[in-house]
Amino acid sequence: MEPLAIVSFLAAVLAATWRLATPFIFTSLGEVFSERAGVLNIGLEGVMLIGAFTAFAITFFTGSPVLGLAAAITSGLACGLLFAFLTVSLSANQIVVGAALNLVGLGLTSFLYRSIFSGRMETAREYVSFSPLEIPFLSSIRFFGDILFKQNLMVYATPIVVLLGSFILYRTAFGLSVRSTGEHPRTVDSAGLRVSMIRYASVLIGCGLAAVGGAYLTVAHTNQFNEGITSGRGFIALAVVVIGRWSPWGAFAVSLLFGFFYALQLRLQAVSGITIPYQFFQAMPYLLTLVVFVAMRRRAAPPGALGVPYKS
Amino acid sequence: METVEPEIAQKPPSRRSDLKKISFSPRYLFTLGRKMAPPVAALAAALLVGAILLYAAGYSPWYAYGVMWEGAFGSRNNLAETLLKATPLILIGSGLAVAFRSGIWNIGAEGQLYAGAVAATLAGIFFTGLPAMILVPLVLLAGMLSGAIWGGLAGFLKVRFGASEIVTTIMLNFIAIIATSYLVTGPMIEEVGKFPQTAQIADAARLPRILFPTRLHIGFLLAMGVALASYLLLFKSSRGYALRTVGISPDAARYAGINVGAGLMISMAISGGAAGLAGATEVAGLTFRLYQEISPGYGFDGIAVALLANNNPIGVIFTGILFGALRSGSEVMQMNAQVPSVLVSVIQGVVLLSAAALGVFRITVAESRKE
Amino acid sequence: SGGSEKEINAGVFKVGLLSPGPVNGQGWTQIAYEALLKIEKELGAQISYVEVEQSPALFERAFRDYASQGYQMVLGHGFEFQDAALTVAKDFPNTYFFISSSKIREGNVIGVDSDSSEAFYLMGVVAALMGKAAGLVGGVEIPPITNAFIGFTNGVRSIDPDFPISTTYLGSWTDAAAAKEAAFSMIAEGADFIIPDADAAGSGVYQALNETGPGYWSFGIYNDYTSQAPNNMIGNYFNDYGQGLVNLARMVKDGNFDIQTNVEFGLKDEDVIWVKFVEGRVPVDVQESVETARQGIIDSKINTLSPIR
Amino acid sequence: MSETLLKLDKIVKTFPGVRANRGVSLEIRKGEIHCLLGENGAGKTVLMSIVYGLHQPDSGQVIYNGEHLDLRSPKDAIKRRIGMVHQHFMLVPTLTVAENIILGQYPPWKILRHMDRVEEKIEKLSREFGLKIDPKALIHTLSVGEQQRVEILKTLYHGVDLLILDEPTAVLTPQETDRLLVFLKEMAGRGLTVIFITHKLDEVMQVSDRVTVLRDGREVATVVTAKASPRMLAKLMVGREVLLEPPPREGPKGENVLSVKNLFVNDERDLPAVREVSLEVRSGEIVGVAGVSGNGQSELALALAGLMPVAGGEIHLDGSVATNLSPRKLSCLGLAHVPEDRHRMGVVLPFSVAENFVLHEFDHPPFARNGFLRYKMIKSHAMDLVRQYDVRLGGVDDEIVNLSGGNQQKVVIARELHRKPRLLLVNEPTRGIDIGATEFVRRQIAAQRDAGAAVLLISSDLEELIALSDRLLVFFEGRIVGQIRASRDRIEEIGLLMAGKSGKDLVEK
Ligand SMILES: Nc1ncnc2c1ncn2[C@@H]1O[C@H](COP(=O)(O)OP(=O)(O)OP(=O)(O)O)[C@@H](O)[C@H]1O
Ligand SMILES: Nc1ncnc2c1ncn2[C@@H]1O[C@H](COP(=O)(O)OP(=O)(O)OP(=O)(O)O)[C@@H](O)[C@H]1O
Ligand SMILES: [Mg+2]
Ligand SMILES: [Mg+2]
Repeated sequence: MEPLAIVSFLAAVLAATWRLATPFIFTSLGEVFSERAGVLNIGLEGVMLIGAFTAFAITFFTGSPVLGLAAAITSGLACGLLFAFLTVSLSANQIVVGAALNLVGLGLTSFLYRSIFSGRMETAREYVSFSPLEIPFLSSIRFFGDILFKQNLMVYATPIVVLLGSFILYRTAFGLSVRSTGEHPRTVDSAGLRVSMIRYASVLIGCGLAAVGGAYLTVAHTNQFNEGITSGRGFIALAVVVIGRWSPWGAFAVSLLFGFFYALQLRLQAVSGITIPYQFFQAMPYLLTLVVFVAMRRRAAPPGALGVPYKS
Repeated sequence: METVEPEIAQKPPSRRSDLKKISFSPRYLFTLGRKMAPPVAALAAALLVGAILLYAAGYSPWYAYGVMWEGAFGSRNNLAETLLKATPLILIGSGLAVAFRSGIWNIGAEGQLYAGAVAATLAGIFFTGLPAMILVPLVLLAGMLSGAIWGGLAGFLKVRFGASEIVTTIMLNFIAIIATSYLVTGPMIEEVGKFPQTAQIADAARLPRILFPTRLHIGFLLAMGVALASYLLLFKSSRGYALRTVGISPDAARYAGINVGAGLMISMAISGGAAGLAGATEVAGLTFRLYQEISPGYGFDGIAVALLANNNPIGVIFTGILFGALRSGSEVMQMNAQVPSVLVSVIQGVVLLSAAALGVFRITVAESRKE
Repeated sequence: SGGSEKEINAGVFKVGLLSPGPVNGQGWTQIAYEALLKIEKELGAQISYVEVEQSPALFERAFRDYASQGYQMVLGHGFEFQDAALTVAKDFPNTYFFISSSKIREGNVIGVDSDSSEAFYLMGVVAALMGKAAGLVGGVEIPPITNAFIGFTNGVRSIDPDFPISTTYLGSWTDAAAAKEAAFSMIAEGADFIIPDADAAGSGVYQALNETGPGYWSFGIYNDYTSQAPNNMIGNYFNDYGQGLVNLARMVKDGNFDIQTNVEFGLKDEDVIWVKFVEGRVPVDVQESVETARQGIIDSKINTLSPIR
Repeated sequence: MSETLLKLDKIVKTFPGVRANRGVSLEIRKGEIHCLLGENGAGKTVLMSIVYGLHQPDSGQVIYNGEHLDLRSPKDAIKRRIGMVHQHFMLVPTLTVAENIILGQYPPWKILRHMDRVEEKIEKLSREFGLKIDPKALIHTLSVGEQQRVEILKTLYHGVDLLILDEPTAVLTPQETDRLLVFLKEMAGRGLTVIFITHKLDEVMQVSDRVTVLRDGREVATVVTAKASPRMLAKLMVGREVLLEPPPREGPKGENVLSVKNLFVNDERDLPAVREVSLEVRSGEIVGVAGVSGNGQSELALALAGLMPVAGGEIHLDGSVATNLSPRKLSCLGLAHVPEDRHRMGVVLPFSVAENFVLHEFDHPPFARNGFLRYKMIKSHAMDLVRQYDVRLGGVDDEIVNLSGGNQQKVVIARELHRKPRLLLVNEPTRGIDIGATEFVRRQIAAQRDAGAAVLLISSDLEELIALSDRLLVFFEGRIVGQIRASRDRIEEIGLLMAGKSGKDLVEK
């Protein structure tokens, strides 16, 4: 390829990267908070699905993706409340409750989708979603402008949300208490803070953002719901948190990395005349991510009290 | 503890002392009952939630559940189908119980099941000619080994590079499933028809059936055996003592002269092997050939099954059958009451949730003080 | 359960469906479900369906349950149901087992295939005449999909041997987001005709075109999807599989099912498979070449599945 | 200074299965240093946790400055200028000193600008009170002593009238201990009131104005220190005479059991921790290792026990090479090891006491036969040892976590000693356990010596070293800087060596 072609190729792939990374960014950022507070939530997949469905349903009936998103967040918070109540107040095993959330998320959304939308499949896909909006001037930059500045609101939001998240985590009293709770809850307790409150808050943030990540799929990236539309993204997000060393910007970077591998494999498949079996491309994102992870020089240790319920 | 059931008393004395601990003496049944009480309550709660959903969606809960019960236990055949679904769950669940007790979070049973299914199929296709006496064990062994290797890989990455098994097993799941899809659409695709499926395995490779005319095969007995073995391993053997020590406190384990790395590898291999065995029994017992989606998520249900049993392999037998019954019952429920079978996932999930709420999974002081 | 119901519903015409996925998922699975409803409506049959998770282990059981409950006709909606049907069929000689997208015929197990390759051949012709490059987005690599794509390619080649075609498989029937990005990639690669065959995920492609704007074309697959990308839809490929099955079911019901081979719907069955262009999108000359191709196919002068070098 | 600051009235606190406090009453006067004495599990920590708001009493009253206190959480205590330094430090290892100190100070939404000002304030305090510390340092990089300084600074930063210290000296070196005691007296002079929990009678005598002795959840007496003697206190505590000096060795030293030549060991961060150390321990003698903690003693112990790789040099055990052998092999060669960190290494907390007794031998006969555990054997074995070493517990099936530290330690000692080791490696054998237990443990160690074992004793308690050892090796920065006959009148010198103060190394036989 001559340079020009390469540039446009890159630009296109990068744009797709950003779009594909967005659900991971939201979800993993949230999980960073709850794991930093010592709560491991493997139920992200389920929460994402619930968020995705709620956003879809509400948008479908109200015609407003904004309302849909708000509803999704609410549903996520509801999941968080349940999760926190069980794991924090009743100190139930976090893995158990997470696994349960996955089951409920899949079953409930599918069940409701059938009960509410059966027979309406056609209409069900016709509503406005967050559509791409052009940023004046910037969007007219050659290659990149056209692509990097013609995304939808939720995609643009990602760096801002991550910035905010990292500010809260590292620059506020709340963030300090979150980081302490995940490492050494007894200390937090003896400092007169309520470990349970901090964990509730962090879990709510986690599930809320996971729901946003799910909602993105149904009201921004596409405008439709399919059963199991998240197709494993919740689990990837879980891995992203670890590889991203439990830091907001780390999660952001790793999400983009995975998104890039995914965009690349789709693009390579699209290049006509390539005869390699498509499964090789499909496996690429997971394989490369795995390799990157294993090869990583400095891997951070997980929060000291991760997964351990606290009893004063 | 002295009341020993006759048929156990007949066992050779040497093994008796081991077996007695899990013999169904009244006292054991009593403690068992105490153990089972909360899960039963959890199930009740879950069914209630399900009923509410059903009612809200305009179905008759009574009728639906009636049909579901029928479908799970109503006839010899339905019972067999329930046990058939329980088989892979019990296999996977017992393996995961070992892994979880050793403090390693193997999320990769699904991928390990696929690895096992692939190897079993290969064995079943290539080694025709061999008599069943040899071929059946060979096929199962192949599945088990390849599952163990796929799981052991994650164990190796953890021990050698300190790579969190949660990450590696998740990735290895995706890779195994995609690889299978490649094999059945490419190199291993059947000659005739050219559908994305392998040729059928040799007749001699198929698991004998044990309950005519149903499809129930010895895989089920195998699963019970594996559960029992895992139980003895974990709680009655010195190896199990070592694994549990590793799971609770690696430092104490090293101090005790236990090889922690080996422990992790072993438990990953064991749980992987069990999952691989599940893949093998699916192929050799039911499908007789490999497809793209050989498992409807047994690997993930297996996690729930193990946890619901508080990582006790004996408990896994019960929780496995429970989940199996829910699944097979729900299919019939859909056929005859037209209730979407997805409802079952909700019920299973709520079973877990309420079990958690009822504190089935007790938290020891140690955990709560561990810092 | 079987026993009791037999008495109750003696004499009723009962049709069962084994669906490989959610019956309300768009595309493939939906077709069978609508067929079932149609059979219920037009023949007053008692219908029932079951979504077997994608696990062959469960198929045999579902077949057996239906047959033992006296269902006269059971449809396994996908080639993967073939083995199970063959096993069960022996024990239930007076039940008809129909298997979608299969070419089998053994006693009462009958493969039913609606050959998409013919319709896709026509789309190929249109693409080659009107476009610069084509992209095909498939769900999973299975015969119905690969055949359709072969048909498309043959159609293209019949016009322009080196018209570029690229193919992408998502490895999923539901991941619309991936489908959308796949379409974007193809657009970036210069394709202006992009056609999905990916079940529910497929509509991600239409959304991509809709966002990219006019000048990029696609066909609705199995149904009218014009509403999803009003400016991009050049036509719709209708596949009223349901109608075809109704025709078969009627024969079964009236006890005069006398077809000796497997069943294969094609452009020849005009009430089952047809392609309809959106008003004023296709120039007359193109329409004419399409028509010639259609005739050629019906008179089986053209083999849409002829292997591609 | 007779005015009452804190009054505890019939405090009762029970935990599931345990009655920690059974109606304790107690008066603390403004400006006094008040010691709390008592055996393990006597209820000291729990009682103080109640004053600090960590636990709420089932019944009884806390009266502070004449005001009725109903403390829901430590916040309330901190608000009333009550500070507590916990036995297990309450510090987040991954955070800086400053972050740890302001933790919980501000409302959640507060934005933490100006950490620099916080750090200034901390520096000012540390200068004012002579508690040197770098506010920017990460906790896990600090020595135990420094960490304790941080704990104290925390309370000063919040402002404190009543300071509670739970076994503060358990982890300190003599120098650090002296510094702390001096500091406390000085603070008391400024009007600070101090409650001081310890197991070491000499400290009590040295620092306190009054002493209260607790026994199984009740106070048995409160006495003015000036009118008390160690013997009497010990008697009050244990209910009988105690003798902390075990009988001296009878019988001659034997042959070399352990010999170490030019040993080098690196710590986790791979920095040299033990440098060119050579030493010998002969059968029938106890060699003590003195040193400020963090000078390589822990690494030496771990290396000898096969738990840390040897970077250079040689270890010989009974003549055979023991360099970089696995713990398993070493214990076959006759090594027994009482580890420093009981909770992390010595015991498996959720295991039963019986299971803990076979931590090394779980797969040997008689406890295992062809791969299977034999619980009958394991239990009877446990019962024997529990009887021999009088471990106080409900039953051998109890989870060991529910034993008090002293009894946990007895389990470890029993497990290690009953194997009749050739080389006994003991690290901090009596840290944090009461004198009753301490006396017992020391006797057992001496008994091993008399039975012909070679004993290497590492301890931060100089008293203990002198009471038990024949020779003392003084560690400084990973090197042996001195070898001294252990005796009371050399304490000065030893202290100097430990602080690296003496010019030249000093060696004597
Ligand atoms: N959180 C708790 N839950 C249950 N029991 C407890 C708890 N805390 C303390 N105990 C029990 O209460 C009793 C008193 O414990 P406490 O810690 O006050 O003893 P102590 O005097 O501090 O002993 P030590 O000298 O070893 O520190 C012990 O038997 C202990 O097992
Ligand atoms: N949450 C708890 N549940 C049960 N027992 C507890 C709990 N917390 C503390 N204990 C018991 O109370 C004892 C006293 O607690 P503490 O924290 O003072 O430890 P300790 O006894 O002093 O042991 P060490 O001195 O080694 O820390 C502990 O050893 C432990 O056995
Ligand atoms: Mg204490
Ligand atoms: Mg103590």
